[in-house]
Amino acid sequence: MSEYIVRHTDVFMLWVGALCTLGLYSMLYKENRIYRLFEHLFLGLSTGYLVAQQWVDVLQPKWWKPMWEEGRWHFIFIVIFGSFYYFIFSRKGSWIARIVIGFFLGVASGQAFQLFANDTWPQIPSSFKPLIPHPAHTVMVDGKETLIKELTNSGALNNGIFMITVFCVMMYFFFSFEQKGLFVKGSAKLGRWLMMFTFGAIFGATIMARLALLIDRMDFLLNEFGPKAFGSAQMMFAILLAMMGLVLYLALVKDKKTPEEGEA
Amino acid sequence: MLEPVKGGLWYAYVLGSLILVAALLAVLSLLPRRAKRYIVMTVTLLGGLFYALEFFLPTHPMMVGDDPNADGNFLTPFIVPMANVLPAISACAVGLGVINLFQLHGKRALKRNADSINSIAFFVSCIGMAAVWIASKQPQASPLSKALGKILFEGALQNLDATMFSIIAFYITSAAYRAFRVRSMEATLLLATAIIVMLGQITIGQLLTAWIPPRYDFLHVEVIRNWILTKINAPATRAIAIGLGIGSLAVGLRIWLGLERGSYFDE
Amino acid sequence: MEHATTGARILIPLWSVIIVAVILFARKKDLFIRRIQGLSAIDEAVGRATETGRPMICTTGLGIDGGVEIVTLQALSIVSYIIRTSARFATRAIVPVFDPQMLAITEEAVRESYAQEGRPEQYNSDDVRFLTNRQFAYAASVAGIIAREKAAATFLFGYYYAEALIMAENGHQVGAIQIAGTPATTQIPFFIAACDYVIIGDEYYAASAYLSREPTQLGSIVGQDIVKGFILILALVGSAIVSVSAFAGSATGTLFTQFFTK
Amino acid sequence: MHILRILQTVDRRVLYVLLMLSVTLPFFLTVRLPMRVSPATQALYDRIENLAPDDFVLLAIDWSAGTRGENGPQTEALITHLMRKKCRFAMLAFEPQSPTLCQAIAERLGKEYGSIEGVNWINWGYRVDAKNFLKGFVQDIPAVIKTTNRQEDVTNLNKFPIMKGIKTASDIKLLINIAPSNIYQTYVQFVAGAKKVPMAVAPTSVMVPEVFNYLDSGQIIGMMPGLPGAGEYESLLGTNTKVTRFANSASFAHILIILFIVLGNVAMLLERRQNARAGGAA
Repeated sequence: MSEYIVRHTDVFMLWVGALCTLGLYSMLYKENRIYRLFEHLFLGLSTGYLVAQQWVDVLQPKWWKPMWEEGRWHFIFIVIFGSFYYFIFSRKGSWIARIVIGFFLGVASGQAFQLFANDTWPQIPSSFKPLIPHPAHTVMVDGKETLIKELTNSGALNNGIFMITVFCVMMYFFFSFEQKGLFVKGSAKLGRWLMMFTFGAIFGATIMARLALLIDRMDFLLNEFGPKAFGSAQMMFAILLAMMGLVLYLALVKDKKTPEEGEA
Repeated sequence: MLEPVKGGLWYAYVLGSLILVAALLAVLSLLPRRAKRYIVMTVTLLGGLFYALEFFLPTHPMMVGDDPNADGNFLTPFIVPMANVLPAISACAVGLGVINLFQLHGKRALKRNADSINSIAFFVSCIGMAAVWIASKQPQASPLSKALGKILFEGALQNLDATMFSIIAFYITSAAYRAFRVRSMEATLLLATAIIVMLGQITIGQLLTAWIPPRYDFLHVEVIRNWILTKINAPATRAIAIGLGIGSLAVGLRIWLGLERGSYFDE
Repeated sequence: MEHATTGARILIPLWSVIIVAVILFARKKDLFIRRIQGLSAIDEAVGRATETGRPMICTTGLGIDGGVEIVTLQALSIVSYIIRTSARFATRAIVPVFDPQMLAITEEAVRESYAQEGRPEQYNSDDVRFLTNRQFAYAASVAGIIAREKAAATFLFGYYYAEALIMAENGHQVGAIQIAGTPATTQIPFFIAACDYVIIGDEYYAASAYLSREPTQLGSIVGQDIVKGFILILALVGSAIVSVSAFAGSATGTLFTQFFTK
Repeated sequence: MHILRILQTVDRRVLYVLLMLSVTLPFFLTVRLPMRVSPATQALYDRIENLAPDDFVLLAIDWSAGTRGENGPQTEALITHLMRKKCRFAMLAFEPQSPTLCQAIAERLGKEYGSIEGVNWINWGYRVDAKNFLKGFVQDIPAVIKTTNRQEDVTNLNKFPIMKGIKTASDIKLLINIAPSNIYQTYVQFVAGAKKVPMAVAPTSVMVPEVFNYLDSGQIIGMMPGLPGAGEYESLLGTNTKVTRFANSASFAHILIILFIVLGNVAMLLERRQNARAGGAA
């Protein structure tokens, strides 16, 4: 048996993969038992894998080996401190969990300064955009010749749009005064509109992101699984078509007769 | 004191540490609630103080990690040991989720209804995966454990993961169809930008405007898309990001200095 | 920068002091912040859930790094407000929990909210549910609850990732009135598409401050406003200096920029 | 009237089936359409093209199988380019699935380009707690990395000659984060920003709009935007894997979605006009 599995690992992999894929896709018709079973398998596998990988790549080499094999006894304090987390389940001892949680919250807060300095801070000087068109210059800075690049009319216009957008969107996010008056209200409103460009762009880009994943799945079924299991991609395509037909029949004919239950 | 030890001494030290910490906690738990809160606040403050001071205090040239050009202050040499210890501690929290999941599905499995088969499936796949994966990663792993590891990871987990994520492709299609209606100025802007971005990122979309001569390059859909992304999207994102950045700085300060109040911090 | 540069060493502590000072000031005097538009929608949604007699679903999101963190705690304070509003009408609120560390804290907050309104008996421990801490399994479970309970209203607050759309789509399918608020920019478009009202970016923190009237949060919002104003003016001034000096061919603009970059 | 209503309320499962067809049918199509390379992708390509052989690159790979459809081709394109340029590279992950996934890709391409594990590339494996870990990582790489994904000591230069001369993050010539989430910001905050390491991102399309902010400020020097970016990159490399084929499927599916959006809107507007003409409240 074990030899059979070892010899046919690839075949098993493909069939397991295809079953898992179709099992989860059954949700597209409506939430059902098969879907729920595969969902729980997924939950179990990913939890199991997370624990195993955490042990294999982190705890075993960084804690267990130095402590147990190399005799560094003081590594026990890592796990003692780490075990404080588990007091969160006890009502009386939950303050012990708060020690370790509080410590890590503190560490994160202490790092917030560097985080801000490297993430948000550089965006401030990069918003000092030149707005007046000018030719290229060379200036002396700290005794070194430094080039100031040329700014064309269209470049200046673009920079202007950039600055207006920054201004208006930031205006929208002030909370300590009412958005009253033509200027404040107008710029905040324009800010909200300008944000819609970003949100629209994210929506459009995300459609590509999700489609890419769907294409990858279909590629697996048609071009990897199909040829190995049924001899050709066309055969697998025919099977898929049949499944789609079934879904359409169930959705449009059968569900119309019995009013649709709320589904996931 | 911190030298590696072997044999009986090792057990003595480890046991001693455990007893010591247990005794300390037992004594501390006798303290009133208020005092416990101050302990937690002090630990929080100290945790943050280290990184804050290390970042802000004046620096001088010093050898850090074989780097002769590095700068640092008196706290800098402790950064590397902290980087080795802290992740190991936070890795210990991995069991929290597992315990909760086991409780939840343990209850469901024992209820013996239609759902318990799912909870049993959860237990079997979770324990099976963990056992197989750890076994397959040991130096003397058997071919069977390696094959099973491959089937479970590449066959099952990888495909389940990819499928689950790809289902959103269907949702996003129906959401776009249903929600993208020109009802208001905002909706119209959202819709128009989304369509331009979509057209600009596919070959057929680019073909639509490919006939426009290079002189009018700015009319090509991918050029318009790039313009929107760099000249309107980027500053709008920046304005949002600056606000959120200051927000996270403020949140950091509130927690660090123990100013935070509310559900978690009041007790 | 690995260690603070001169500019950062002056300005970041200065901004920090401003924020902390305003927070301390807020403890003595009530500060004003404007009402966020989406908040009226919360009351309306609670009202509608009451009329239909169906439950509301309130989620607190996945969080950024996981564990106990402010994003999730502020979502919890908004959920507490919702529960306080609904407790008077005996409308049921289901609160699914994602992070195991947040379970006990969430239970406590929900119980507390009912107690504050004098309805401790309305607290049902089954309604605060830990589901799982795996992203999509969580989304699927929440979607399942929304569908089975035929939620009248859903409140999606906190930090979300790709699962945002799964939950919001399912809420839409059962015709729930939906209000979402998240600082996660990438998920806002999907909430805009599927929800009735969306609280965007920073508004999320302001909303929580407005509802809780907690001096720390109010002071923080006002302090952040001052710092934001500082930065906005700085950007405009910087832009003006750079424009003029580049036009005139002087090095002032470059030197000014270098104060921040070096 | 009736048809206008139907066009606005097509059953979602009809949409699903059409979407599936629009994705699968182009698989049987062999036409290949050209794609224009975007400036951000070109910048990343040029950066790698200008690296010297043996320059050390850190590939921070943080995707799981969930986003393989986008991040997989990106990883392949980048590893191909690095192997061709004979650069040294290391892979590091804060996502448990990632080391296993990228090991397979590197091994496969390594055979093709004669790139040897331990000499030309190395897999450092999975770590947790990104911020605290990276804080020390930038200062002393060997002391914080310690072991590979096979639990072997990285300071053993006989076994891992690739690690020669790699001490701090300043020895990294280019950092590329292949990211399905905002983990790239952590790299900006604690590696690229801290030691002034040039950094590029290969994000999933979702995050592309956000990254433009960092491109403008120069915190990030180049980007491979999602699957389209991988396609553009392949055309620069002259390779031809399934990504180029995927472009057709993506095109058709996009067109389908746009078509439905337009149909829904036209129907809505027409219906509104009819209602207005009939005098009913629209």
